[in-house]
Amino acid sequence: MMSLATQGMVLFADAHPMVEKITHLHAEIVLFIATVVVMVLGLSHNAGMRRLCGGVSVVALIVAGVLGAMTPDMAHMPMPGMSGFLKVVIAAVGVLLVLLIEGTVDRAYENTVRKTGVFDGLRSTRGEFYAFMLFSLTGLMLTTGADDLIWLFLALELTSLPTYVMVSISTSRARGQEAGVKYFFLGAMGAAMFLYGFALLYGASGTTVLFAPAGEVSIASVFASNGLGAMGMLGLVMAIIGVSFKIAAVPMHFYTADVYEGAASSVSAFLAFVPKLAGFAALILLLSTVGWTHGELHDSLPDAVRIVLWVMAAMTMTVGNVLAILQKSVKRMLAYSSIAHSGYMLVGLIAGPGNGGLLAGNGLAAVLFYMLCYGFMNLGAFGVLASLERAGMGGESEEAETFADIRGLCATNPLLGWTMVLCALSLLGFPPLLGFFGKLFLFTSAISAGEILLVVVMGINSAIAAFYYLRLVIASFIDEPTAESRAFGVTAFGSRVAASAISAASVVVLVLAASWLMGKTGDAVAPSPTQQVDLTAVDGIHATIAPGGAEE
Amino acid sequence: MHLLADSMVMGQVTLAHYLLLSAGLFAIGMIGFLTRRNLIIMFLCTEMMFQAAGLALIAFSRYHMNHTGEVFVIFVLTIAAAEAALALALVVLCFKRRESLDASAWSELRG
Amino acid sequence: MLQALIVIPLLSALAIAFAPKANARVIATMSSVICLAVGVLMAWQFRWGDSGEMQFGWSMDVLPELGISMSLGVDSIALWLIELTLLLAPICVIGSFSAIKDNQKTYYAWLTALQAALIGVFAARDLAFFYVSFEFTLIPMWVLIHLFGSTNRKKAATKFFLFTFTGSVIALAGLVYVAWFNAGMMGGWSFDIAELQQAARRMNGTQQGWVLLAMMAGFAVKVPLFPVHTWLPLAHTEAPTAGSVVLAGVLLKLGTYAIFRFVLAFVPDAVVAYAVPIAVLAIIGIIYTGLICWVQRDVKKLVAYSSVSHLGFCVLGLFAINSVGVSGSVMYMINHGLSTGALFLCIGMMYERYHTRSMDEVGGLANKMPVWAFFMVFFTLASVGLPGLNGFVSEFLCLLGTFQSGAGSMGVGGTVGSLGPWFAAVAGTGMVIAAIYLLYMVGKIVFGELREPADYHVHETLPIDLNGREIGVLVPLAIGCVVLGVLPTPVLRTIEQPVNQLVQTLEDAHDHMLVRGGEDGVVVVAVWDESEGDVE
Amino acid sequence: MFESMPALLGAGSADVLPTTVGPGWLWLVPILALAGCVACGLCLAMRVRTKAPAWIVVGLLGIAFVLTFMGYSGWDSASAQVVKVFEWIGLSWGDSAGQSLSFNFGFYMDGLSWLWMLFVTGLGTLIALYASEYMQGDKGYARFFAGFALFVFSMACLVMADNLVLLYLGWEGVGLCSYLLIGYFYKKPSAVAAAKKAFIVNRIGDLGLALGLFLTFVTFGTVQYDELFALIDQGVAGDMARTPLSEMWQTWAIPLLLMVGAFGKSAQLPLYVWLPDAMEGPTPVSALIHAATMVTAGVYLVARFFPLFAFEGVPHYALWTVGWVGALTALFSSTIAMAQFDIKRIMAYSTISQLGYMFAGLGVLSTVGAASHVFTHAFFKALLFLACGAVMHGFAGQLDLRKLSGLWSVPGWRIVCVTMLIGCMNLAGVPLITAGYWSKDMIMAEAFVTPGGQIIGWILLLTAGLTAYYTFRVFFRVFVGPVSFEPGDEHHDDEHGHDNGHGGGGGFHPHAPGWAVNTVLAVLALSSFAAIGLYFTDKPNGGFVGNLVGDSTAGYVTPYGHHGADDGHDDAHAAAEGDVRFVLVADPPAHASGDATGGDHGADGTPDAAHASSGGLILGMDPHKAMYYISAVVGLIGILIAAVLHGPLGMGGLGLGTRTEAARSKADELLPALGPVARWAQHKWYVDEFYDFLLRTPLRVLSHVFHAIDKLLVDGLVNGLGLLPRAMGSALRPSQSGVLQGYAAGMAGGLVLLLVIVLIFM
Repeated sequence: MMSLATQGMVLFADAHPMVEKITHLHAEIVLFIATVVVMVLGLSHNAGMRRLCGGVSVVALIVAGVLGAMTPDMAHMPMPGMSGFLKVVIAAVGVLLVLLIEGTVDRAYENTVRKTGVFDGLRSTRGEFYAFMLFSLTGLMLTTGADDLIWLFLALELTSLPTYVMVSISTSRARGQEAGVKYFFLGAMGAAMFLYGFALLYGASGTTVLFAPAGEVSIASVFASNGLGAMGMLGLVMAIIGVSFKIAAVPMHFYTADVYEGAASSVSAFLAFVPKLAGFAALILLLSTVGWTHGELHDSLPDAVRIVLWVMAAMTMTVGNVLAILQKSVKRMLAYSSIAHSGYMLVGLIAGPGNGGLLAGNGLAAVLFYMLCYGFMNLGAFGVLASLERAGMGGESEEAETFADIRGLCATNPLLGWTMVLCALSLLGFPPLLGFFGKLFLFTSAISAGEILLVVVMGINSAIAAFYYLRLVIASFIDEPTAESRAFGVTAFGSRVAASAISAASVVVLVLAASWLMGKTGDAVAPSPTQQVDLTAVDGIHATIAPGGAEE
Repeated sequence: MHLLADSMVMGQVTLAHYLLLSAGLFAIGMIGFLTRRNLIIMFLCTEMMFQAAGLALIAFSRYHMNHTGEVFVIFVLTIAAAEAALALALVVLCFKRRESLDASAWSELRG
Repeated sequence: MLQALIVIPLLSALAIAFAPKANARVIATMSSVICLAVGVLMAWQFRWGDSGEMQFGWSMDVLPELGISMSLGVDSIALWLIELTLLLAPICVIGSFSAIKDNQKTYYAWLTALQAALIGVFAARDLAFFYVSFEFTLIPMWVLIHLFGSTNRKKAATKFFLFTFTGSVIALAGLVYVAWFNAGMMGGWSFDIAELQQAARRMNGTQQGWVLLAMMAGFAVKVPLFPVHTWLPLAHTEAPTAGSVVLAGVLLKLGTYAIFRFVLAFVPDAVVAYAVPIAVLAIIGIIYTGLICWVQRDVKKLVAYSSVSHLGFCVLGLFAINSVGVSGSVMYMINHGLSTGALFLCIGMMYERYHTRSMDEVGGLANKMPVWAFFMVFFTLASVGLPGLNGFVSEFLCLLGTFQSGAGSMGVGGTVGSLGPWFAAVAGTGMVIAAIYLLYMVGKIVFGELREPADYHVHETLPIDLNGREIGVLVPLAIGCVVLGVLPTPVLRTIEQPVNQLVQTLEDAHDHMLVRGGEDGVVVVAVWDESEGDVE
Repeated sequence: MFESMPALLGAGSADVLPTTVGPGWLWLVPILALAGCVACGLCLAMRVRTKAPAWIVVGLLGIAFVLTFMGYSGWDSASAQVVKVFEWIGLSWGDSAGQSLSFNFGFYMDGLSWLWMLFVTGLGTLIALYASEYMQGDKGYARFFAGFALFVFSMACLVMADNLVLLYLGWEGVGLCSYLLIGYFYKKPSAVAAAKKAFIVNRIGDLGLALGLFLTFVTFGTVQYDELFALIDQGVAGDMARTPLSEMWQTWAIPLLLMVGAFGKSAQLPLYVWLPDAMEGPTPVSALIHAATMVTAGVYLVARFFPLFAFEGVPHYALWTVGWVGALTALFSSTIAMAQFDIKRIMAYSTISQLGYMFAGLGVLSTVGAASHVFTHAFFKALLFLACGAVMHGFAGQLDLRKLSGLWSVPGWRIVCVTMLIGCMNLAGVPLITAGYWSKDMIMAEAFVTPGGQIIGWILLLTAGLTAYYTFRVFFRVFVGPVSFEPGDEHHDDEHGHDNGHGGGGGFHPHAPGWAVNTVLAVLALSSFAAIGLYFTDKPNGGFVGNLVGDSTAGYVTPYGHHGADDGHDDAHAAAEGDVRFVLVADPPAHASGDATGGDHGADGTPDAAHASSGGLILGMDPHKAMYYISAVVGLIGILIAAVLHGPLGMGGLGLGTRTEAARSKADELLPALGPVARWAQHKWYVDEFYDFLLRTPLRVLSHVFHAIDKLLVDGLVNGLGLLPRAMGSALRPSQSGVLQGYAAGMAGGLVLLLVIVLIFM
């Protein structure tokens, strides 16, 4: 009993920082409130009110974004600014996602309502759909600021659970349910894996606190002083593997194509960004507990972890790319390419923050930047698919899906066509589009970390990727429209087109702001002052590894 | 301190045993997941994996003599409950469409 | 000035895209002519006395975080290549008037955009900007082949794209490595070519070797060098005429220019160590593809293969690492652009009339198209390397440079280097082979009894022989061939300064190697052995 | 280094000609020719159908000849005139020696250049005049003259060049013109093929020349004649250490390489095969390019670089090869000529054979003999060709000597016949009255006095007999005897639109030559006599040609050797009755007792050393004297045999001939006795077939193999690499079976694998 009381005391003693934490969560709180509002609005008998769901979500996201930008740094985190930065990114991409998701559910039902004038709240899913989406985004935001394993676990689950539902209800076709089932079951298995990993991490360190202010016990501090130990290592690796389900990395990638294909395009776009970002944020946090302070030059992860990530990265890129080549469905192809892109980003994780203090060598910044680029270009590509529909079986509209469906898009619909072309080229990493700079950033960081072989693998993979991205360009730009592809018209939901077009524009325009954005990612992953001291200790190392110096 | 001593006095049952049990549970869950075709059973297997982790957490909690692990388990249970709700809803939905709970009935998406 | 050369075509391309169809070729022509005028003005204002310095400098920070800026500037070599590009641009545009009937907007827009990218490559003073331009050339070319090529165009375009893209991504790795190395020394990232050049030279032998391999992986594809040349015949054959002209005239030179600018200047030690294997590849290319030319039935393919053979001389000259060879190579870049570009134009004109390029189907056209025949023979002779025409000067200098290279012990005219008389002698057989296949071609299609395809009928708009417009696009090239053949010295003198600066470092590297003994050389060579497979 | 050149020159021996600045207007000579080419091009472009192009070219070439003559008259013969027009290729990469190259468009005019220029422009003018009639009515009239003028330009560049690179320009330029003019009748596949063959075979030679040029540059740091010959004169390479040439392998290697070029251009074994085929071109072309001028470029090159070819102290591989190849070519091609029926081809083989004489002459150190023969040969061979051309032109392309007979008696053909006879006499070496006799003698005599040269001498002597035979075989069959002819099958109406009435056998009227043709033939015939006169002017110094050669780079050898040095010259002079100024003989000991390498000349070349040391006496006489008689006898025997075998029955009352019809002669009866040899000779010893089999076919097969390799292997590899990702994808695809448990198994398996990895590396 005594101990319990002590523990309680400790808990209460922690209450003060807990309260302080609230100040970091304004954005999440706003989103949560919006979630509730949306859920209620969705049940309104007034069609106009129901239609407000999207608007409210957008407003909430904008507010959340602004609040996120104002989030004070969390000084005890290894990267105090990351959460605030990512919240803004999430809000920005989130807005586009909301725009894209407009009209995904309830279309048939709304028509029925319009005809009959009778509304049954039980049959409407609009409210939940938006709510789930906002929930997921909330979870994502929470993930970025997690400083405790429990928090991290909950945030990750909050990100994922709604998406299971979204996938299932995004389309009334059986494929949606199949996708939902696969996603859910495999996701649960992945969750179990990282949960077990978390348990082991806790076991190894005796605490669930990932990071704490100096002088307090945290997993990071325990690992720093005692080393990982076998259990810590196993726990960390299991956690990494489990979390890599979110980013669709090999070997947890199997679900990706099926789920993306089965879900509506807009939801696929959502899946390709939100869980992926959550996964990368979680990985960054988890890896930060051991830190990139190992190896000969004190700038890499522990060997075992590094090798695991290395294998995963190489495999992920390759598997994603080679499978993407074979696809006939654009959605499926984009799904596999999404796997490949995770592989690229894993390279940045391996590179870590670098030890020269130079932004170009900062792999984590590169990951964040790439994630940002990927968010836009991927959204644009899926958005084009979501914007094209034709009347399908049973009066339900079908979205464009295969290469044949988008043939001659530039001719029939220049806006969407060029959106597709630009996004495809950017995904390919073709200069001077945004994707190229993302990839270049990863290159510089990986080379700085000495991962030259991985860079070459990445280069070859980029070339393989050209096989299928080029097909996308050929289909939409070069090929003549066919009767089949002409059957597809632009969706009634203008916001989808807008979202795609904005993404495509971002792919071009953000190049001009790339410098600023990179600076921001650099700030976001800038180490906390305490750790900066550690880094300065190894600052001199760069001079010695500079091979020119070594020569003399 | 004495709690640690207590746990020593508890006899032969040590942390290692709990961990073995939890690992076994996890393995059984996983194997079950892989071998059973029924969606509900499969879901239960994932639950088993969750609980394996929960067991480990409690054991560690005891071992480290703090309650964080136990708190964690409570959250895990909550999540598991949420997942159960989700799972059952999904299973019902699937059953409605296919009249079957066989997981392999859902393999239209592939390649 | 340089900005204008990039901006004008880009804006024109946009204008073409949005202007009515009828205006497309007008805008394209105007844009290219204005650019040419700017080019002439540039040549006028260029301080030829300081031809080794970067002039018309202009810079704008783009990504200071990565040290990337959009820096422009040209030395005399870049300027000459820009002038070549500018000269070919209106010729390509005007030369396409009758060939392109459908989809004109797309065609001229991309052709014009391509020009901007090409200028960007030559004008870049920043490595990243160079790379961006280098890569960007792919898209317009790809579109041109894919949309306006002949029967097998899709395969050709895709192969072209994938081939060069693969190479250049690997090259990017090498370039970034250099930038990283520089960052380690300077404490800040930069892609400034001059700065990187200084840094790269301080890399040790092994590092330089790897960087060289990575760069060559990209640039050799573009040149193209022997084992990685197979995209070229296909792309050339399928490309529309103007596409082939730009491809042969300028695009291939991007590879040799990049080798000159980055491989030679950045990693001199590795160049010295690798000169022999690369020269061997170049020589194999010269002879092997030369012989392949001889059995072609498709005249365009023949000329395409001949480009591979010819560019072998160019690479050989570069790796002779002496002034004669390198100057010869630079001249080769210009000359090959003129003569081979013109050959492709001639073949295009024939193709427009006969819709075939097979030497089995057409022949003896001198009987019917004497004017065309004159130009065809003229440019063939320029290509054969007939003294008095441009091809000779460059081929001669490349071979002489190769001969001199490493012949330092043989006499006062020898220089340091790793090649030598035997290389020149073997490569020289390429001269004979060139005569064999080019005269074979001329003998088939120009001379002999008139042979025409069965379904031949006179073109709706074009006369039997060349019309004024067609003559008009060929004449400037012919004049160029004669002028550069008779008076190459003014050009050679202008490139002397930058070439000699570069050669000086290469020579130092060579001497340095000798002083260090085999030690580093062995390392580099060992590296090469291990990674031989990777070069592909 | 070069700065110090004048000083060195001043201090050096007198053998290298000092240089003076020549008249600046000299550039007009080639430029006039070029202007002719351009003017003809304009005529072509403006579709001028008149004879304007011909008159332009004749006029301009005439002026060029006059200018050349003026230049020659103003030449002081004691120096080489140097004219720099502009810098053609210039480049420098440092300030010290050998760190720059500068190839000028400039001229180096010494005796050799003047000699060649005189007959090039002179003959050029004459033959252009001939062609103005010969080519009349041809569609490509202007094109022909454009090529013609361009040829003269190129030849002028070749001969006048003051450096090797400009010579190379001329060298390839004449090759080009040869190509264009052989392929003049571009509709004829055989003409196109012949043109191609000529160019390609020449290119092989050119490669040798180019490599020789490179080696020269590397060795001396310059290819500028004045600098180059000054260095050779001093016997040093161009480096700072002034390495003696006698210690450098380049000293014998450079001539070997240059020699390859000379063999190609001058149609020597084994590169002679293009010249007979070159007869596909219009006859004026054959006369000018393939008989008189271009093919002598090789002789010019060797003569020009004679100081290096005959450099004392190094093995004379090149010189020796030149001599032997020349002699063998002479014999070999005359055997072919004996068995041919096409008169133009016979002339072609005789050209090769005579070129062989010239090379043999060079090989036995008789530059004067070689140059003299070039000079005389230029006139009489041009004459022969033009006469044959007139026949061909008149008889609708008929060239078969079995189908032509007795032209003497056909009205309008008398001048052709007479001039032909003069030409034949020259070629056959009819004693005393023909220039050919004197120049040929010079070479043969020299062969006998040169140690090791006796066998060459005998070969040449034998060839002289054969030459006389086949030459007069043509004459006796075609120009005398019973009148009988059938027209050729050349219905080149579009080429000769004006030709009246040919085609049908019976109604055929030969088209007798007009004034221009006759004039030119007459002038040439007279010139060949005039050449004798030139030979006897200043005879002690080798005559006109000898004088010129003496005042050129070919006139001396090296100050260190015995050849050509003043004392050597005196010896030779005394020994040889002063026939030749530069008898580049030496006393035998000079060869025999030279250093080990120098001795090669004597030891290697002569199986019979005793013979060599005998001082080269023939029949106990000095060879120069003896040769007067021997060669005269040999030539006359040849003619006699020709008369017996081919002469028309009775033949002017001499009772020698037996031939009564056009197609057959007594020789045909004797042929079976020779077995297959005659057939082989008629088939040119199957050399073309042999080359086809040995070179062309394998190369062609190789090309196909390469093409296949390129398509299948190289491209296949690339395509395979391209397919690799696809294949990997296909291999991985089953993993995406769509079955939930399969995916789960994959995930679990991956987890286990990665954990194993961790356990390994932990």
